[in-house]
Amino acid sequence: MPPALEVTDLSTHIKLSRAVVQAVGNVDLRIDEGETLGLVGESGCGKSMLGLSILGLLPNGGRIVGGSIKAGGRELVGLPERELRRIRGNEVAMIFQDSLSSLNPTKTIGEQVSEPVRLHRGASRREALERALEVLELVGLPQPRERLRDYPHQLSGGLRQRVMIAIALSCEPKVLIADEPTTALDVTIQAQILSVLDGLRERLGMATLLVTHDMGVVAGRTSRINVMYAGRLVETAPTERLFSAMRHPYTQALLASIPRLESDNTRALVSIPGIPPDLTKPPSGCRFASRCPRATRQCAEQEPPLSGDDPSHRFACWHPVDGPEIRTPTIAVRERSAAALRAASSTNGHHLLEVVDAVREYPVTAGTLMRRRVNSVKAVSGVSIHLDVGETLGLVGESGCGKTTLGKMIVGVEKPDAGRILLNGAEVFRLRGRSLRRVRRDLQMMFQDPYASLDPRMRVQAILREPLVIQDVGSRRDQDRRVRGLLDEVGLPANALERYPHEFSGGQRQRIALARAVILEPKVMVADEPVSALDVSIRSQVLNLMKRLQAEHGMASIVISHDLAVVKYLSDRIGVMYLGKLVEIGTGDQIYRTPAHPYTEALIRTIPLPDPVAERSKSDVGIRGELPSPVNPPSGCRFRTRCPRAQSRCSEEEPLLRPFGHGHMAACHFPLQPPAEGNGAGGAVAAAPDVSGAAEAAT
Amino acid sequence: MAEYAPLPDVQTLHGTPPIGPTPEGGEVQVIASGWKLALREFLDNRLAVVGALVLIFFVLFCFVGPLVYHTNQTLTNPLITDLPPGGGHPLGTDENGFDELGRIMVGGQTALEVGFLASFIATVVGTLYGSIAGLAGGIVDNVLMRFVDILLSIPFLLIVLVLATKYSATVLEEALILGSFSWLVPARLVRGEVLTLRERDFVYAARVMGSRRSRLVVRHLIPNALSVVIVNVTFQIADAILALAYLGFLGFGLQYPSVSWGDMLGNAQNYVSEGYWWLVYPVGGCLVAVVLACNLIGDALRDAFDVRLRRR
Amino acid sequence: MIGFVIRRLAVAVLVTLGIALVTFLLLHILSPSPVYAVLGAKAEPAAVKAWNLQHGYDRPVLAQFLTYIGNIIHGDFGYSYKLSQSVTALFREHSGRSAYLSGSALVLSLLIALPLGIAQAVRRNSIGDYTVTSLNFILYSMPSFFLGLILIQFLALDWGVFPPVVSDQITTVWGAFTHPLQLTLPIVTLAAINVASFSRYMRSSALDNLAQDYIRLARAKGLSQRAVLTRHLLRNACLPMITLVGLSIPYLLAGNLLIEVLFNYSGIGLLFYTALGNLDYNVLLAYVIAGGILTVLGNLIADVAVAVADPRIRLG
Amino acid sequence: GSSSSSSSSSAGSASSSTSASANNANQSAASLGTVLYGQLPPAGTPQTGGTITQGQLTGQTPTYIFPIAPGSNSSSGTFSFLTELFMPLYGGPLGARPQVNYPMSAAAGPPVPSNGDKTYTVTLKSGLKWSNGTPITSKDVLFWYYLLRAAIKESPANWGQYVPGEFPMDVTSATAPNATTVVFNLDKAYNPGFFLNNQLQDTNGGAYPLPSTVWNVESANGPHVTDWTNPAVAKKIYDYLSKQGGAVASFATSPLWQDVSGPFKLKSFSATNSSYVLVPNPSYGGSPKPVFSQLDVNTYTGFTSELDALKSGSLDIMVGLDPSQLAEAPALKQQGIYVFGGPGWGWFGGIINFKDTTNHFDKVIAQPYVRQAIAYLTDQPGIIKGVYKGAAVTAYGPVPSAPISPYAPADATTPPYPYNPSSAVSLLKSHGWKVVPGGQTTCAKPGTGSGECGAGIPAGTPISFVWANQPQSVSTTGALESEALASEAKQAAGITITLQTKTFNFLTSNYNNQNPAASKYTNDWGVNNYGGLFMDFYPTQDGVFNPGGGFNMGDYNDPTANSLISQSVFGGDPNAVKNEASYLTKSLPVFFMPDADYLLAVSNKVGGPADGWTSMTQQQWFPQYWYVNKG
Ligand SMILES: Nc1ncnc2c1ncn2[C@@H]1O[C@H](COP(=O)(O)OP(=O)(O)OP(=O)(O)O)[C@@H](O)[C@H]1O
Ligand SMILES: Nc1ncnc2c1ncn2[C@@H]1O[C@H](COP(=O)(O)OP(=O)(O)OP(=O)(O)O)[C@@H](O)[C@H]1O
Ligand SMILES: [Mg+2]
Ligand SMILES: [Mg+2]
Repeated sequence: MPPALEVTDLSTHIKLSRAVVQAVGNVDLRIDEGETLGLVGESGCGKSMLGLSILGLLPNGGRIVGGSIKAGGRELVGLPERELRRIRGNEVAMIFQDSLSSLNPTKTIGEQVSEPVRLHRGASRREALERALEVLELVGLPQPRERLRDYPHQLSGGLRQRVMIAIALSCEPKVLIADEPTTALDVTIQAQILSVLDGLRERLGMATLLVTHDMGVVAGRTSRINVMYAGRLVETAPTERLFSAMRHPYTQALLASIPRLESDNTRALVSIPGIPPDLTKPPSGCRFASRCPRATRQCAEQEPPLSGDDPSHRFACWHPVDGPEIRTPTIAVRERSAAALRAASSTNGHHLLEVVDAVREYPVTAGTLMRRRVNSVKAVSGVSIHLDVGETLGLVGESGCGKTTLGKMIVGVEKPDAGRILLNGAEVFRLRGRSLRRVRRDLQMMFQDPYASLDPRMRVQAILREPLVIQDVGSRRDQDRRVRGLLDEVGLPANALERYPHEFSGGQRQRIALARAVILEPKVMVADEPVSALDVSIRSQVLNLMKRLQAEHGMASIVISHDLAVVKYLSDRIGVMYLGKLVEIGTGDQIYRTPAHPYTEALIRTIPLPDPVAERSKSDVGIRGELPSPVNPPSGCRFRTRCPRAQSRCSEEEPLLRPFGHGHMAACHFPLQPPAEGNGAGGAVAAAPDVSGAAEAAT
Repeated sequence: MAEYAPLPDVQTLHGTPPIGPTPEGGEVQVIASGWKLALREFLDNRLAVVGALVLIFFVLFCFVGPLVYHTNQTLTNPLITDLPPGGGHPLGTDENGFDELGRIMVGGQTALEVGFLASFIATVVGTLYGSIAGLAGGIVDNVLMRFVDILLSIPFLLIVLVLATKYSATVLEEALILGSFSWLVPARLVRGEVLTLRERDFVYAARVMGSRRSRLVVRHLIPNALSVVIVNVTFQIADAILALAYLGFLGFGLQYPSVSWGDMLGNAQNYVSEGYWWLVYPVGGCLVAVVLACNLIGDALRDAFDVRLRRR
Repeated sequence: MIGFVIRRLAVAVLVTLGIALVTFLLLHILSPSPVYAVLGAKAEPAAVKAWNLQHGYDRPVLAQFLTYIGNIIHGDFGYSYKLSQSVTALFREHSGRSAYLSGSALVLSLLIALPLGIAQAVRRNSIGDYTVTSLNFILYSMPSFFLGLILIQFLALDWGVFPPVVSDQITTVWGAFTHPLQLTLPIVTLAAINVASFSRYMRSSALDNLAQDYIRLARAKGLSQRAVLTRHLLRNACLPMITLVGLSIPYLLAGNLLIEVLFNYSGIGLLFYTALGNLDYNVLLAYVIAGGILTVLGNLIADVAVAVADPRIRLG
Repeated sequence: GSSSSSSSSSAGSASSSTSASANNANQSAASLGTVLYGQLPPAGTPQTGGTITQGQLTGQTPTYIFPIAPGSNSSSGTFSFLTELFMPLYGGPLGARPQVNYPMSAAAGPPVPSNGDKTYTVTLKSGLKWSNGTPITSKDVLFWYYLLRAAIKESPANWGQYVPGEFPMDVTSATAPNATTVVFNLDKAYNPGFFLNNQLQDTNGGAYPLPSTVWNVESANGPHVTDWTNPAVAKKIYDYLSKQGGAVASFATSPLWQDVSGPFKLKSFSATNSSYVLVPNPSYGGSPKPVFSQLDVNTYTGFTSELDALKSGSLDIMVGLDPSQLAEAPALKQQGIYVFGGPGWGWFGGIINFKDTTNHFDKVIAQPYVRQAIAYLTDQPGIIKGVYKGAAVTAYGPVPSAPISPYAPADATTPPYPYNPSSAVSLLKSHGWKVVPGGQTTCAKPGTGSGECGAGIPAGTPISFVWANQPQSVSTTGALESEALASEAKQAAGITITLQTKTFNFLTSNYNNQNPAASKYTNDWGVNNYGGLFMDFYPTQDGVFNPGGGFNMGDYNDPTANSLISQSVFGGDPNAVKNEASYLTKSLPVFFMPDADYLLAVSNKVGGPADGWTSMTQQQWFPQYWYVNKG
């Protein structure tokens, strides 16, 4: 019996107006019935093009230039369009990454799901709708019958992704290509979607190609994994083997560069220097050579073939490594500078930064001339945190829980509707004019999207000097000197000064953004999702850099991320937010090892680990259901609608933060561990948590 | 362990000898600068290149042409009016006895001048107005934009007639007239752009640094809104030249001895049916060609700027 | 939705009042009284004075404006001294014809522009696309009267295919309907210019949508190109067109001035043109106000239509 | 007659070898009383019945049907329409001649003066009938007279031709001694020519007998009243009729207008575009009587669309052509379309603003020699050829060289200041100006002595002023002739004429010193060339060039002219008006420009006698002269 899908020596090029992107080069691939093959690689390495080649849906200018694709033994390359159409959606189906733009905004869910059935099965409208209902149930869409008439925008991201899966499955395809099916989703939803996919594969016995850039995603869900780099397959192996005994230095470095929850955050992450090559003019030899520590002249001249003693584990490298265990990362610089320590002692009893009961609600308005407020988005609802000199506080939570809003309030660009923000005991929003400007110098922010936060029409020189100019620091010469010094510090070449932001890679831009944030030597830096827009290999570079700068400049920071591992790596303490509320706060270890709030615990559980054994042993998906709307948050405990432990009290009474240990607090009526003695009903605690920071504990 | 620093020989092999140690963040890939990129994208657009060439041709034709091709364009001569092409007048003569070819050159000069000037005025006024509305927001914005709505619904013809009461039709005045009603569109555009820019992260970033409002506007909002404005300028030129034709059609164009293409085309309705084709088609063709060129260039510029912004 | 419409109508009333006021003031600048236009250049001062007194043009502008607005509220748009008819009657007679002309041009241009734009987007950068784009640009860059003149010259006078001017006997919409040849040229001229701008928009809108993933998903379902275009692309690509068409609604009644003048078709545009010559105050005012109302109304209709066509938009 | 046409062509050849082609086209037709441009349609052979289509222009369409038409409805379309339906007391012109045409008038002859020109007796033709069969009597004239008085009492604007103090308010009593005689007693003596040709006859609507037994109602179904001599009753009747008279939609349906005395009855009238259809009135008592069966009058937006329609065969008679359309005349001839035209009775040119103080223009232009210099710079023959394509005649004073009128002075056709730039230059030089051809001429010798510039003109004063025209799209010739003059004045004599475009209404209402509201514009204009003036058959400039006159837009004020005008109106001398015209020709109250031909085009489908066609050059058309050609 032929494999469900077999790709041999496939090459795909995309012709642009003045260049040709060699998107996929000589790729082999084979998936058997019922098997899931993982395809991993960084952004731009050709994963999607590979998937699209299989379906013959390449973008304009795209063309398969060689190789063969066989589905169930039938050659697809060169098949007339009419024949191909019969296969698409019927025998081979595909799920795309972005569920919002992948669903037709003006057609109902029912129409869209039933369309392939009508097309391929010749079913009547009614039969097709019945079938749609069936598959929607299958993918776990709640109340599918009611949803048939909904439009895509009425569904949350997770539900839309389920609809996408239902569309793909409606004709029971033999091969399913899932192109980053969870990338745009929160971890909690990602876990749900992945388990749906997994369950369906088992039930329907499809061959699945799971495309992702996240090693954690493929760890638990695949039997074999192909690693792609710059259009080439660099390694293919059974999942466990790949994680435990990879041979390609790229695979090895990729895995090592991922921050992990259980790892020691005092050590630097392994990072891969440089950036992936440009596929319009790929290097002649091994494509990884320029970033590879083991590269030799041979690597640069000759391209290594995909080979290996074991036919199930092949790799393309002249100087293969032996499993992940060879390196020990260097120890991070983690001493407080003398100045910082002096500063710490001079805060005369105040926390460096204090946020007291901050509330921010965005009005939902209607009307054209007279804007009437009809409701409000409760973005942040009474959050109190504090921060001490040199300390790093992490904030995690699902998308939309108010992290960014809180960050913006801290740096003073968003005014709280209630509550106070105090810097060194002085209320920021009471300040005016000169003193306000002076305070701004101490509060800096790094934004989520490194591109959007840099003015596209300014040169890097001007971008970096701008804070100094605004704050009127030093002479022009001083400013230039400082800019140069910092540029060097963030690891950018001097010629960067003359260039515009669009000429940099994502990682480089984030370095610039970082340099700009620290150039004023702020006391507090808020980093909003500093690495979420970056590729895995670049991410560790930036994380290392951030860690180093934090230490060297001795500033306190608040790191915001939806990725608990990133937060844990960078921070001393972690606050967990849910729907505008702080639900738990404590040191990284307290949060990770002894979470008190069920949400924290579930969050930890849903994070996909780049470890096949650990991933496979996970029994459930963590959190069920979707995040409620912040416009009408649930009464009482906001998490109760998704909480397995919820009882009637949770809907009636809002839980307050209670201590669970030294600096560890959580807001839950039914915590996972008993609260600390003596502080039972801690109403006062929530208002002014006079618990000293856990910075010392971490060092 | 430092084993992850790349081997120097690999770098040299790639033909890019590093100058000093490679920085940690990697070298900057030297891509063309923003303007160059836009220029390249622009040159890629064949229609736009044609447009640019046409425009250049007409600028030369109108401004350099008269230096080569000398004709009387000031003293009317009733005895040689409306002559058909031929005999010393390759395009015939017009109703004043002026050589039509020379007239087209003179008329082109003013058409281009008025077009450029009017679009400049409209752009400056529109940009200021739009950015004030966009920045002020709230009720001020609402009032300002409703005013624009109101003005937009009043017919051009009526406004022209009203303006014509105190108007003596010089190039400057004509440009002012056209500018004074065509600023509405750029005002809307710029306001929209400012509204989106206001919410962009880099503006927040500048605010975090403590930037004053004036600096925000001058250093960030205006330069970034500029591409919208620049694109609009070319369309404005096209529109102004077209509007000149309508003004001419209504008889409120420039006055003798000045003339613009619009004025020359103004009597087209009579000329066509009377067989004076040489007074209509050549000048009409020139006008359409220049307007077309401006439109093509504007379209290509918009695409070019778009691409640059898309490239993240 | 109803609330939305009511609120928008309230804004419309305000904007319309603004339009009326601005126009009123403009006309006042033009000439405080239309008396010389009405009585002629040789009018005796005594007659001028009497006429102004009789028609209220001796009062302060604002008082005149308030009276005017008061009359409008009672449905009285005044009287045309030159045409000896009430403005309401004039508009009643002329608007249908204008609506027919612009309406059929609009429908015709949509029928052409929508498929054309999509075809261009699908075959972008092909010879065909370039040709159509260039043609569109030329039409778009042409003064409408110039295009009309060329059509008249060649199609009507030289080749005699169509009549050069609309016959005077066509005084009703029905008459226009039963004599299609008569109105061919004006409709074609108007439509050609509309097509030029519509298909440009349609092309770029279709391009935007073609780049969306849902098109790829539709292909991945195995739909044929035609089915992808008709079932998925068309509706989405047309959404921005709704607004565009909404914006051209004012022309439905206000009529296309130059075209009506050029083809001797007495609609509202021509009425306005004549009124300009005569300084027929009340006709001018009514025209501008009607244009303003239609603009606002067109926007409103477009908004509602978009909301109906686009499930993502809810009006509240 | 022949002398006038030859002098016209000699005027043409005086300066240049112009008018060669124009002369060929010009037809010397003494019997027609005018110089005609082009070729009249041949008389042809009349056929009984058939339909004729005539064009009219938007904006000049009839808007009023009641013969006491207010100023607001004084368009040539309305007056032609009225004379088609109602028989005037004194109709005209006679062919192109500005004289009463008795065959189509209700009066049998001119009013007979008595009592030292203070009493006038009008005698009606006998046997005239309304279409309902009742005879037209002197009562009907009185009925008109009383309604007219009521109208003017109500507002002077209610009758287009009313001049304060003149007819009918100067009538102390009007009586009808018998069925065909009406006697008007006036409060002062009037020149008989003036009383007939300016008061009872009027190009802007004169006297009409009105059906006093039909229209004597105060409301739609009201009773017929007889005491309409009572002003209160007359007012009520007038109010009702004038309201109905403007109700366009009911023109063809209202029973009021079914009773007519003119050659036609109204069959239908479109309220949409004012197109209308006429059919012959069998009881018409004038002559000639129409022989065709229907006249369709269609409306066009402009000359171009009208000509297009003519060419495509959907139109037979086009009224009004733009001179620029003349180039097509030969091609039209091939198609059997005759283009012809003739000058109107009136004068054209730039009205001088004697109050404009900009650049001391008021003082400069007050000097007769300056006006003469500018007249010397005006190349009328050249303009006629180049701008008017030959379709105009020279005009150097208020009375043009054509058409022929018994009131035209002998010197109307001799230019006192013929085109001669060097005369202009030497005239200026001799008055102390430093003439810089192509540059700016300035006053070098201020002072009032001989050889000096004149009173109130300081040294260095330029001759520079604004000359405002209508848009070229509206009046091509007006703009072009101004351009020719401006070009010549600059080039030859260093006089700066700055051209401007303003709308007709703006020019007439705001560049008008008689309008108190326009005082803020007084210094904005030097010359207002909005067009000119058509005159009554008796061409006195009363109200035009005397102080306080309604049309004295530039405040011309010359004591000699004032007394001459007064003579023309009130004196008994039949030659008074000629003296007046001679003086004004020399004193140049305005910058006279050529008198444009009114042009027409007629398809050979229709024919008619010459008088019918020539009368159309006076913007009056009498369709009763036309017929469909046989064959
Ligand atoms: N429509 C397109 N036109 C031209 N080049 C494209 C197009 N789409 C992708 N490419 C190029 O093809 C190469 C492979 O892209 P592809 O989308 O397959 O990468 P990917 O591995 O799926 O990345 P990601 O994780 O970002 O989705 C990249 O260099 C990309 O720039
Ligand atoms: N300017 C705004 N106007 C209205 N609502 C807003 C605005 N900014 C944020 N919100 C809403 O406030 C809530 C919190 O937003 P916030 O950006 O703080 O969340 P977040 O935790 O940073 O999410 P993410 O991970 O997606 O960045 C969200 O529901 C968001 O839609
Ligand atoms: Mg991809
Ligand atoms: Mg955020």
